[in-house]
Amino acid sequence: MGLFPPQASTTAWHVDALYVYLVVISAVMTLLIFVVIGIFAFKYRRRSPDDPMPKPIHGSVPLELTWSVIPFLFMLVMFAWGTKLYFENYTPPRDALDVYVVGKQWMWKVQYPGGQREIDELHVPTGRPIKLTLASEDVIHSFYIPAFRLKHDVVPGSYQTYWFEATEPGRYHLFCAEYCGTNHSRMIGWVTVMDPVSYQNWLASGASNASMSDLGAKLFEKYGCITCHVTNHTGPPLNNVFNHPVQLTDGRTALADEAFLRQAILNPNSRVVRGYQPNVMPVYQGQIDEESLLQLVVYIKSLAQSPMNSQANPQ
Amino acid sequence: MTLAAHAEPNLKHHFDDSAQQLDSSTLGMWVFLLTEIMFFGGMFGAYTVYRNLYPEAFASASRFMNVVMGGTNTAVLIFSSLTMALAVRSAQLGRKKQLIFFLSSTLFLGCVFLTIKYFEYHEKWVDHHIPGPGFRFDEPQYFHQAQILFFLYFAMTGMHAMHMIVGAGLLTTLIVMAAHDRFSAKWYTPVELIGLYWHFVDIVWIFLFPLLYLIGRTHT
Amino acid sequence: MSTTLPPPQTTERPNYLNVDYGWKSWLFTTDHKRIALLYLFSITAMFIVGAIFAGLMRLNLLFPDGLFQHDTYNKFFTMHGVIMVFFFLVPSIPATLGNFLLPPMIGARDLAFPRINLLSWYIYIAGAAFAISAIVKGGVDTGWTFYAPFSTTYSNTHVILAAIGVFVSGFSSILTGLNFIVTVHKMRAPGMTWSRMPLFVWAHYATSLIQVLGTPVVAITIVLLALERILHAGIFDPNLGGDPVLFQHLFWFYSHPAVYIMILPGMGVISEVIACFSRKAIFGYGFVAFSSVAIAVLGFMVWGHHLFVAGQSMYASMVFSFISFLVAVPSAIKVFNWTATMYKGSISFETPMLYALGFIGLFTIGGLTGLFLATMAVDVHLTDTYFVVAHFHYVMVGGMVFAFLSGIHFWFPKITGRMYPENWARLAAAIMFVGFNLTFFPQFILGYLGMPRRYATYAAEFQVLHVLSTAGASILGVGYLMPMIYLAWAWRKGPRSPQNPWHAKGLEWEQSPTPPPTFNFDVPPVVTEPAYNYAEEVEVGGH
Amino acid sequence: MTPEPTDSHVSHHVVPVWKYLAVFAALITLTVTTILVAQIDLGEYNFIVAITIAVIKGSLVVWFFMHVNQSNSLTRLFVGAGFFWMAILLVFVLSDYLSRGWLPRPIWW
Repeated sequence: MGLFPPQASTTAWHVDALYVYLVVISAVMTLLIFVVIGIFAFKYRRRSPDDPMPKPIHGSVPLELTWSVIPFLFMLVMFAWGTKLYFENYTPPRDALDVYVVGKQWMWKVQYPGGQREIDELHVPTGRPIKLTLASEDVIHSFYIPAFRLKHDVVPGSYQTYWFEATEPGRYHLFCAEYCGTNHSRMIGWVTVMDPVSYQNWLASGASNASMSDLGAKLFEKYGCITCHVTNHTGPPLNNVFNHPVQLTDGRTALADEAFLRQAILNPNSRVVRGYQPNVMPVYQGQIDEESLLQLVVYIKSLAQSPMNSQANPQ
Repeated sequence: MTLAAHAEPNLKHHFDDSAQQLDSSTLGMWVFLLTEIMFFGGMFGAYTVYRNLYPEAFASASRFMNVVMGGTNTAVLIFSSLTMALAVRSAQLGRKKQLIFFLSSTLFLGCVFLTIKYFEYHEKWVDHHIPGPGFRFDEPQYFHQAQILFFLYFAMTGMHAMHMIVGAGLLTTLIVMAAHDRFSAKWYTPVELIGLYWHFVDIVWIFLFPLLYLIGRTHT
Repeated sequence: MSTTLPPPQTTERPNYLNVDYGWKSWLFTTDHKRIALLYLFSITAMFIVGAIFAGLMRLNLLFPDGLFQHDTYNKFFTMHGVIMVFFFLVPSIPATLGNFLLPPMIGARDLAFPRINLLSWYIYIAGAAFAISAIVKGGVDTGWTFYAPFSTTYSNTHVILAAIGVFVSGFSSILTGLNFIVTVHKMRAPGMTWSRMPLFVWAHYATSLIQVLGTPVVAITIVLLALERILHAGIFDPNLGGDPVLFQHLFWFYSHPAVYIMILPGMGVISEVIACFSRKAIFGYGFVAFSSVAIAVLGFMVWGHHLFVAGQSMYASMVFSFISFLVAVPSAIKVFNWTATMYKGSISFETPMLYALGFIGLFTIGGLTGLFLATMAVDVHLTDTYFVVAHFHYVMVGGMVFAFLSGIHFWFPKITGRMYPENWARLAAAIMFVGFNLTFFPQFILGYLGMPRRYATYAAEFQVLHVLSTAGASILGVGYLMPMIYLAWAWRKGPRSPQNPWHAKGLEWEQSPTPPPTFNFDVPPVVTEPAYNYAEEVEVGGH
Repeated sequence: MTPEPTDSHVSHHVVPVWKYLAVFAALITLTVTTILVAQIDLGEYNFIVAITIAVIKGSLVVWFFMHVNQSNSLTRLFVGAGFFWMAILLVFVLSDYLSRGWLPRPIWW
């Protein structure tokens, strides 16, 4: 086995390159220190107990500055490079395919917008950016795919996201990286990267009757959301809300992303849309599990893209 | 290090003179108060974060803080700080009776504070505002957030009250020591140090009071 | 220095060891030297317990499917972490060598508050008792980091007992730090200015600042955690409106600086040893001294680099990343200055020096791999993998433990009045160096390959590296056992040490008898020269 | 024997009683003020006013009752350090919470 895990995402290359930069700098520094110490240790070894006392050298400010500034310049490169890559890795492109993941002691539940579901498996095509939306049902987990050089903690109470674009078809490890209890080391699975054609076939073979947004629409009726948000307008209309800025009663503006929608369902009064009353919508915290919640969110997202619905509500 | 220096009765063997000993004790107390700042600082940090996350809920929950009791307690504690400062002054002047009077007043005021605190806690108990399984809140949408505020309220005021109880114990010791003529105008370090501690506990309350009782009161 | 000392005597002169006998003379002592020894034995006992857990972990990891139940393994690594961090590493050098040497090094008769010093040991023992009782009652499985909401809601082990142990032992650490700060400020001998203080003292001063400022925060965090576990009021529980990331912030506010509590005193030891065995003043004294303080201050502003993938804001992460690189600079300054100290020295290679050289090498690797983890995009891949495990073991074992052993050997004659067997000691140092690298170097590779930490079982392809690591651990274990045996032997039977066997500079060697009397000095010391003034050595004591 | 400047009796000045009473009066006045101001809706300024008054009150206690006005610079340094470190804690923790909602900008390089 080599020193690198397989490179299977567009970013893996970049992370490896930065890693190699770090290894080279570190190796040079380490060698430098080792060699210099070795030379000094040999050259200036005490040959007999009566050797004369060496002359004291109290230091040199130029030297101190040199060995402070030069390493720091290399570190600035590490900082800039690492930060750039980090921001890129956590800023999903707009055209990314969505995949939704729920972590639960001790399994990963994956949902695709088309309604396909898997446990401890993730299937993705090559050549398309994939955006993961991560939620946790219980404790903190971490969705880690070494071949993509990416992970992110899955923090209960919030949505965390990251994105990647797979490059090499194959099967890769999927690990939970944040300790989550007894079977933490069994909370593992596989990521299968396929070429786009096989991926379409795979999606078709696993297709269920209802897509995520269909399921969400059912929940929308079941929980009575439809009454206020569509029928009698006591709640803000939800068409064309997703990914748009929303004016709040406290004067602030928020972007209605997935996290906002999640919060708006679970704790509606934490941020109230301007023009609407607080304490009208019931609190759904503890009433709805993460998978269903994702379906609702996906449904609301779908409203933003459907022209028919947006006509129904000019906003 | 002279023999004369060691002849002083309250001088510990490893110090050179009483000046060094007093300096060390005072600095030690200040360093201790430094740790106390950070100890409460952790809770102030948590408070700041949650207040920032849930301003509405915190405003709603602070309706249930009893400003009359809290305000009275603030005044009581400030008054006790005054008597403590006067106690230190009496010690400086070597006035034993005055010292005992002011220490006792401080202790009494401390007990008044704790008594009022008890009634306040009791009120919270009656209203089911103790965080945990029995917690109730009249605005269900703020139930959880309000519970966090009450959690912080009890953690912060509870820790503060614990410091008060320790302080009361220390004051009692001082009174006994003073009654036994242990202090003089030349040596009254314990009075001085426990004074610092008492004032610190006062300062913590000075910050707790607005944060827990006042902020967000005007919110409707 | 002009003070002449009596030649070593055949019959022991009165010293802190023979001044009194019996268990009472130890358990009620206020002598900082005796308290240091109480600490030394206590932390060694805790180290052995922690090391046994480490051994069991390595045993489990020989096989991809593990050897023990998952829960059992989870308890192993938790107890290993809790004990090693809070009950060995944090008190290790400060409470033993620091306690013993800080007063004589600055010319004081004792620490400023001897009774508080003893109290801190009792508090430590009380904390340790809670931790041990948590083990005896069945252990804890949260990891030493106690992350919420797992620790508050989901774990059904003895979290509260362990938490109380950590909470209580924290106060022992605070009191030690407080004592050191006041002692350094107020108890220095005439002429012992700040710029003449040994770097060991500077390092301990910086350490004490962290102990005093950081520990209370983790203490209150642990209290909140325990309350949350009892009440389920939601302060760290997202289902009840709390934020689990807040726990991580408060926890790492202490626990990252705590890493510097562990390494700074070690750096102090290394400065003393390198200077002595090179017979040269430390190169760039001022830079080394101030770098300790810089590390202590900057170290408080970097904790967020533990949270790069935890849901922390990207912008906050960026700031934390930048300051993490900044804090690497003073560490690098130290390494360069130690190396430069050897230049044109007169270097000899007794055991303390071997450990010190080992320290420089291993700490360099440990420090540089820290840069990998400060680099955000690389940290995303490496965090929570074995790379992190390897990194902090290079710093804490390769750094701290090596420095500790260096110091223990260096001052063994001072402490006991006897010499240790040099050849055995050198052999042990070599074995430890080999064993250590074999244990932890493969873990860097494992980490980059993607092996997550805290896994009881793992994918078969990682086995080779795990077997190597376990093999190294068994060598390391032998290495650890050797000093325990030969030092115990030497304490009873070793040849008597001369007053200053290394011809070292410093008040503790030159003006305090070996072993020191109860108040450290026969004649109150006066300092007239800077530290490490080796060039003007007057032969003292002698063989 | 200590090399630093020390003042051997930290509170060698006996402060006249009227000074303590004046500080006390100021503290009580400020307490009443802060309670009264809290009844008026000033929006976010309520918070600022309350904290400012608390800081003033705390400073009065530190400065006069705790005799920092008579203390040496070392004591003042430690008092300052306490508040500085608490500021580190609050500022850096808040730096996360306040910037979490920021949108990831388009990459600017």
